[in-house]
Amino acid sequence: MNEQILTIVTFLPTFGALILLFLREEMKQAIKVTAFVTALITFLISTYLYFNFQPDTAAMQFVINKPWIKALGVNYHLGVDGISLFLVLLTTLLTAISILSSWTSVGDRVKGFMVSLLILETGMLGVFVSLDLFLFYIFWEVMLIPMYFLIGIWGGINRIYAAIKFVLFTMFGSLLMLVAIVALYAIRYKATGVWSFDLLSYYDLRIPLGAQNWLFIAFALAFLIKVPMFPFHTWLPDAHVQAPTAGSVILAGVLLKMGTYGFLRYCIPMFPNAFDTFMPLLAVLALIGIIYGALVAMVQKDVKSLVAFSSVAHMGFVMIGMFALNMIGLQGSILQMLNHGISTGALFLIVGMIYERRHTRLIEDFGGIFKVMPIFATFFMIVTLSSIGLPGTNGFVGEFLILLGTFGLNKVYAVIATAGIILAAVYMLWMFQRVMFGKCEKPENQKLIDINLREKLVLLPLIILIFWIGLYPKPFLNAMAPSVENLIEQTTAKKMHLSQFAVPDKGWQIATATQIEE
Amino acid sequence: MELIWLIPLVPLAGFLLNGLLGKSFSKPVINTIACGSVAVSFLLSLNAFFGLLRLAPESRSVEYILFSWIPSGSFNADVGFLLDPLSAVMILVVSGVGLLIHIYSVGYMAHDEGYSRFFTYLNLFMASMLILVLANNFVLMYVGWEGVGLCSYLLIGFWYEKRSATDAGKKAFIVNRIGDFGFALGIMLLFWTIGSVHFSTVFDLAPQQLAYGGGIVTAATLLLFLGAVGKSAQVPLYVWLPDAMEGPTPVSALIHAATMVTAGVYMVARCNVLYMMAPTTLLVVAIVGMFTAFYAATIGLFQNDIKRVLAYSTISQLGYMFVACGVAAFGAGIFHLMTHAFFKALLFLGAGSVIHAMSGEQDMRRMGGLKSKLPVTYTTMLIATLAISGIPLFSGFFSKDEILWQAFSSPFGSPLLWVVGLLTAGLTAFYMFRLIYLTFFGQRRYDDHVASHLRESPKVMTVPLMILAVLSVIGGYVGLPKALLGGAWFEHFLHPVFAKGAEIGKLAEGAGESHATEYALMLAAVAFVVVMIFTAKRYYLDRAKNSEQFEHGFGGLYKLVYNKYFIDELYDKIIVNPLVKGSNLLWQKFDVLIIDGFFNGAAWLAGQWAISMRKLQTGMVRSYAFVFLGGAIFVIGYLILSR
Amino acid sequence: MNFPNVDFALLSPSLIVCITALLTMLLVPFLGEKRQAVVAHLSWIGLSIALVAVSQQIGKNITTFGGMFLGDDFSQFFNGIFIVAAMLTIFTSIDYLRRKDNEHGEYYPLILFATYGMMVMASSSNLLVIFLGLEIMSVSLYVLAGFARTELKSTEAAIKYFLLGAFATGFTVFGIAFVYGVTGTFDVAGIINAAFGQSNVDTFLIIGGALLLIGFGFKVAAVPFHMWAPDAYEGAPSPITGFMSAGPKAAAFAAMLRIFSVGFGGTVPHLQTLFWILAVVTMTIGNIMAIRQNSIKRMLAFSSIAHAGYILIALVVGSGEASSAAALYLLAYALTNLGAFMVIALVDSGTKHDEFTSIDTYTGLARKRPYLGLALTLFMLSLAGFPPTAGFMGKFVLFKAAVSQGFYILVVIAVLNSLVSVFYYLRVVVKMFMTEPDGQPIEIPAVPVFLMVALAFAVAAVLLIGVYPQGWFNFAGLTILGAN
Amino acid sequence: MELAIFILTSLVAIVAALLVILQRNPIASVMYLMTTFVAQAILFIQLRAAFIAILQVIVYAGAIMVLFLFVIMLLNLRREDFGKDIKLKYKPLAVAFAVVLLIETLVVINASMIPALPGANLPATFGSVQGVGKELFTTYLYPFELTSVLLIVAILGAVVMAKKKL
Amino acid sequence: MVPLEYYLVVAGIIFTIGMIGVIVARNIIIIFMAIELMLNAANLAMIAFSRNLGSMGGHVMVFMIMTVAAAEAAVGLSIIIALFRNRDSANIDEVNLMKW
Repeated sequence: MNEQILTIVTFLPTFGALILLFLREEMKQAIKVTAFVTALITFLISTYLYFNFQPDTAAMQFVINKPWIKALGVNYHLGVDGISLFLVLLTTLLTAISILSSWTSVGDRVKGFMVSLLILETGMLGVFVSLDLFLFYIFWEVMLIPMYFLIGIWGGINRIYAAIKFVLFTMFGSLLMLVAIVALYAIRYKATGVWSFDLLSYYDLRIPLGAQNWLFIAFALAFLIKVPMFPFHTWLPDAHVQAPTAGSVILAGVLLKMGTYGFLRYCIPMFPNAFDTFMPLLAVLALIGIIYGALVAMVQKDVKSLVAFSSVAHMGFVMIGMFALNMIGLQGSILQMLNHGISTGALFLIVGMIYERRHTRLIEDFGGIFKVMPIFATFFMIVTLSSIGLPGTNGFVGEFLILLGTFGLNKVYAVIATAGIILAAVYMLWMFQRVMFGKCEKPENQKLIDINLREKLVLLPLIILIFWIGLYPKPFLNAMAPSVENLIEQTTAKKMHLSQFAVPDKGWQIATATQIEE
Repeated sequence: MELIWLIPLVPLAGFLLNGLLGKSFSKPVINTIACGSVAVSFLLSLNAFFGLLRLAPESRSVEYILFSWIPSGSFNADVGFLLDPLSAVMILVVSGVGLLIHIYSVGYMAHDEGYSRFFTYLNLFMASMLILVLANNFVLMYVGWEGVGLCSYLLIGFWYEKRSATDAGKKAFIVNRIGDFGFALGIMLLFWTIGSVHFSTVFDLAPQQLAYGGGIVTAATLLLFLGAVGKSAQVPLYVWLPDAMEGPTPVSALIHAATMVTAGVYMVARCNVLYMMAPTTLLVVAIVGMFTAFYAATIGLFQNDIKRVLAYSTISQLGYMFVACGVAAFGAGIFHLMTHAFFKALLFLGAGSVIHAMSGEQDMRRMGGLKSKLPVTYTTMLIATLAISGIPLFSGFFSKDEILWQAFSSPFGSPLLWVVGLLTAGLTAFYMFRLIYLTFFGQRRYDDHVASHLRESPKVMTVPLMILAVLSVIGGYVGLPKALLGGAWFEHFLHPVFAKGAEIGKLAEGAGESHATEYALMLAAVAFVVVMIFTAKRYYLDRAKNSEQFEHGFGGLYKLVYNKYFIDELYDKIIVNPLVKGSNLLWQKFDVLIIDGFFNGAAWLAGQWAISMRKLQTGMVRSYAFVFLGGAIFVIGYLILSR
Repeated sequence: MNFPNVDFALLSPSLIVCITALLTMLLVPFLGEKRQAVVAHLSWIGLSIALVAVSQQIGKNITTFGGMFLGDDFSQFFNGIFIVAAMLTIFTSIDYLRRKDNEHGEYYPLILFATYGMMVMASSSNLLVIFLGLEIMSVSLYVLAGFARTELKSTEAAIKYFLLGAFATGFTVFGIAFVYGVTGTFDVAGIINAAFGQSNVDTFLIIGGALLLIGFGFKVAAVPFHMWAPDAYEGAPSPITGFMSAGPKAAAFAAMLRIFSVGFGGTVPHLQTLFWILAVVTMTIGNIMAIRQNSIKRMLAFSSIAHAGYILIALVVGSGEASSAAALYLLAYALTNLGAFMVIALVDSGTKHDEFTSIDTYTGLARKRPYLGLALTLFMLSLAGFPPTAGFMGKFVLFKAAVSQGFYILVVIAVLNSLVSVFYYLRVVVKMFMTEPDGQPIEIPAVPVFLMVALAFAVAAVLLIGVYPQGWFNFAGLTILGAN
Repeated sequence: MELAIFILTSLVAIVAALLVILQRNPIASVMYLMTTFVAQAILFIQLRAAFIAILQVIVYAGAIMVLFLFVIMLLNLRREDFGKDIKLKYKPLAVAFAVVLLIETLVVINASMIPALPGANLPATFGSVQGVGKELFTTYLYPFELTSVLLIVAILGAVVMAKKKL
Repeated sequence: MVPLEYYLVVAGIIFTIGMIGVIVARNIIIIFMAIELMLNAANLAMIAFSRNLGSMGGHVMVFMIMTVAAAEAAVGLSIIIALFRNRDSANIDEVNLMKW
């Protein structure tokens, strides 16, 4: 079971998608139910990971490692550790939720929609559980297409532009990453004489400094775009605004995490010296992102693009916390990935609910919704507060740890980042005020019906998580602690080793260095 | 005392109960849950207080850790509570005054649509405030700190259909966040220098690990003080408090007078060890406090909104408390905090009673002569006014006098502080009596419609008023100074908390000037206050018709003060507007034009290139052959030339 | 007399194809107008036998005809590509021709002859033989391109293809003359002997190489010798366009790899630089030009130019690994492109004359025919190099070969180019899935059985190569005889 | 003497070639082309390629050119069809290209270091029908067979394209 | 004996003329003839090389080229006929239906 579980979790959605292909387009209800049940079962099975996770070890767990393309050294190598565990769970949960959330909002081509979502889920899960560079890249790209369809087919008016922009931006980074992966692969071959993509072995690979920088740039670019970090963020508002609710939820909830996760899993441990070199630049970008995202979010007229820009700011937090490379910052950063997935996912769900009723997302079209939809308002309020990091909610724990970690790295960074939380309150509350408060003067708003049971069920798990992580984050933090610690140790050790490059412990290192640097 | 964790949790339970199910409860159930939970808290607080009294003074510090909350690497924040004299006083004040206000609200909010919502928020506030004062570490305190901020936001904007109310709520939250920004950074700085966020550890280790008056401790205390400035509405972050009066009056009484706004003072007192290590910060605290006290008092002079007067008065009084802290007289600060809680809550509730009776009218120019119509309200409010003005025998006299005396005599004090304090006290007396005269005396200035509804508030509202009135009188006697033959019992009780700080600041207890000086100063103060009261009487009662003339007689000064020094407008102009405009610029110009423009431009360029390249594809074989030939020439030529 | 030994077993694949072609050709006049499809069935049966024969020859790596015929794995791999391409083309054509009212049996033997020509090209390192194979292939293709004789576009395509092809032949022949003049032989081995280890390779040899490069550059449609491709692709009947983009390109590359990677083998650095330039220019111009095309066939023509640019990377690198990578790439490209053209042919066959080749024709296609839309999407993604498709695998091995020889910049340029390509490939997807037709959507015929089979095969193959290439392909490098 | 013949025939070949492409009348072009071919045949003989020279005259100048003539007649092309220059004015550029190409040719030929091999000791059969035939049926058997396929394809193709009705 | 280079120069010139002919001629048949010129030039070079090497391979090659030329002529002319049937013109510049 332990060996198969990840395969099951990863490919169960695809299996469900295949089943869907056999259903006729007219059987909408059956399609929805099948899709939801698949996603739900996937989620339930994935909780097995949580309950059987050994929190006291940094080793990869539930590992499966089978040769796949032997001649290229590609292995089917999956596994999770404390860093990826929760992202996997987040993915399975959010997919199930987003399917449920699209129950009535998607009427056209339901089958395609559900198939896209499920395949997307496989892609995302694959990214988080792959321990093989090749496999990782494949999943990384695989998830692009269903997302492209989700935006392009079921999106808003400007969906095609947004979809293409999304794909082109992401591809730009990932193609460069592909080159870097291949280069890394060649370096590894020169060093050891074996063609292999095994990720874990790359952690031990001592990559010459010159090569590290280039490879780092290529990898980092792919991830930065995905995160997205200033100034590569402009695809995000478009994609978010145009995407259907489920698409936005997945996009914000999971896809963006792939960038930060990639940083954590690939960029930092593989290229620690390059990371050192570029860290200040990246940190500045992250800080700009925090402030910039918040400022621009403030003046948005569309709720979705406001949330999109807030994502830029929030992901800036995640990045800066990661750069601290200390226990607190990293744990905060990982936790904040979850938090952002939960909170922003919930925000998009909420925006989607009201969009379904009003078919507008412009802030000025609302006002006074509090009165007509009190339950909705309460959910909205909680999520808003979570998004601005109010203590007691998940956002606080993550942000506080991040800021604390960042403070340990550089006080100025911390001060700027902390200023970001002021701005977060400004734009979120202002938005909330304009949407929910005031007199309900527009006749179309007065007739709004409060959320129904299904919608409550959609939001409830996220609300529970908001408070769970906010009030008792210990299980999360403890589970990720050994892996994070290991990551830090490994990275530091490798960095130290390479800084003393003059005394290598193996001859080939010098050889590779000169080869690469010519 | 093992039950102290229940003190915040009971109101929290009340919050959950009302919050989740309040819709389906009837009003009595709701208020029973709400008031009941606070009553339980109050009883538990009393129990804790007396439990504490039974202990020896040195061991009056009990910690109870519920669970480890955020463990991450070397960082750990518990959900843990600390009961010591300081927090004991605070929980008593908070739960006590809170209980009274809860009860009062039952009457005040009886006809409001959002009845259950109101009590839900109120209970949440109680929980947060109690967490704030009971926390045993900075982070948990921060939880309460932001929690009360949230409740303040929710309650100010309680009438959410009113634009000004929601604006005010948002303003309160954001301005508080600015303070929290400092507070959070202060916590971080402490963590990274001392390695812990637990009060006991930090205060134990700080004197050993940090240099006295060093940069770190100064920075940390200043950052923490920024938090206090925000929360306790000191200059320059006071702007939210007057606006906060948009909320229901019980809220103003509870949150914006008695409890939440004093959190800053509490926090500074709690961190007295750190503050004593940073004399520079103390000086800053004292100056900010004194400036705020005087500044707010001047604004209060000519306000016409009854609640706004009280709001500025609150700011001013909070300034006093900070002065106390700034001169290292934390005990005096807390003492004033407590008495202020009583009489200011009373004033607000009284004002609420007036407003209630006046069908929501808040402008004092449309009141007058209410004395006979609202006897209980009048009496109790008068008592509170006397207390706040510092009339001897009332509680305010003792606490305010203690602060003035400390400001004069403490090693950190100065006569200048005393002088300004004295002026402020006089101004306070002036505007408070102006309020009394305008409201309760003189001729009626309201219309018949109001008159027809005018009657004294129900018992559920007046009883809390009376209780508070009693407290406003006797509250001062627990801290009767030695000069007045008291035992300064209050300060003794608190002493263990401040002992360490005192040690660091080398404060000898009871040192300083002789009683003679103290008497002289006291007398001067009282005299000045009385003069100011009579001035008020002269212009607002005796010559009530000319009062406007009197006010306008100050010319530009009046305008300045009446418009609150145009600070809101200034903030709008230099901060808010540029921010919005700049952000719009960033979005429209930078995001859309530059970044997107760059990428779209690249795409456009490729497209243009394609268009112009297409021209080459003429469809004519000869031109194809021509290009082919060109290529051939290039290939051969290249090889020849590079041979 | 040194009459050469002939190993008929080794020749069997190409012989079978050739004999099938001859037989079917002879059969055509005896069949009635309505029964021309018989030829098609005979043809694909013959091809499948040939495919079996190919599989029997794998791993033998021997030569016959005095070394003029090479039976190495490299050639067998390419033979496989050609035969599969021909089969898929035949499957696509059966219904297409009928719908276009152009059902003439000569079509199939021509395809077979073209296939035979390609096989000859790929199975020899003798310039003379390669040249003849090239001509057999080309002559057949000229006719096939103009097979819809009554269509203006088709004859135009034929004449353009023919004139420029003959023009290019002139260069090829002149090039062979120069190479022969220096080495005294037509075998590529002669080039190795003359060039390898020489510090100063004779100018004639270099110029001979350059002329050959021009000639073959024409066949693979490398910029600036590409001008014919869009017109010929657009005008030719759709199945033939698919065939042209798959088979001849592969054959020309097979020959080029033999001549340049094995023959010159990097001994002339300038030639390598030249290839570098050509690769970059070809992929860039191909991609840029494709952006603004409105005809899907024309768009794919430019895309085919761009792909030629990518494959030219293998020639820049020049290693055996790169040659094998190019082979895999060509297989992937052939399958993908043929698959795409199956859909295009189907859409195109909706009318008799005015062809539905504008991309706008595909507007809303996926709504009516979702699986067709998905199939075309898959092919577009494979062309763009998305995993897990064959196109990705091809790109990957190619890039691997280049990167391990240190050609980073080239690979980065290639990668940025594929980014551009994503844009126009996805345009088709956008049309199919994301837009709704303005007026009356066009009628798309039902998918005939053979096309269905072919389509399913192409889809499966594209996915299978993408997901599990192990076993299909020897990544360690195909055996290439003559390469040391 | 040899050189004189060479110069004369090559001049004829070159001038005739030029005239081929400068004519507007295709029939005249065909005639000039034949002239070139014959001139080249003489050069072939000089190079001891007797068989090829014969082929050149019989097959090329004879058969192929007749085919050309035949088609021209068939289509009844008139020179008026080509009277006006359409848009493209390639001539100056064409001249420039020609110059560049010639320079390149000369440079290449000049730069080559191909040794003049001892061509005097050629076997008697060199270039004869017998010699070439032997080569064709031994060493070059495979390509020879291929040419047959090529011709079949050509026939098939010609039939397909030119038949009035298939 | 005439040196190899001389023959090559002649071949080169004729080849060039052929190439230029393709560009300048507008009659499809003349273009085709220009291409024949190029092939002939190549033949000449081939024979010259053959003579220089003393190898018969060049002769065989020329034989093949002639076959190819014949084959191309047959197919090419038939294509021209087909084209002519469609448009009644042999002007290459008018064959530009497909472009851009």
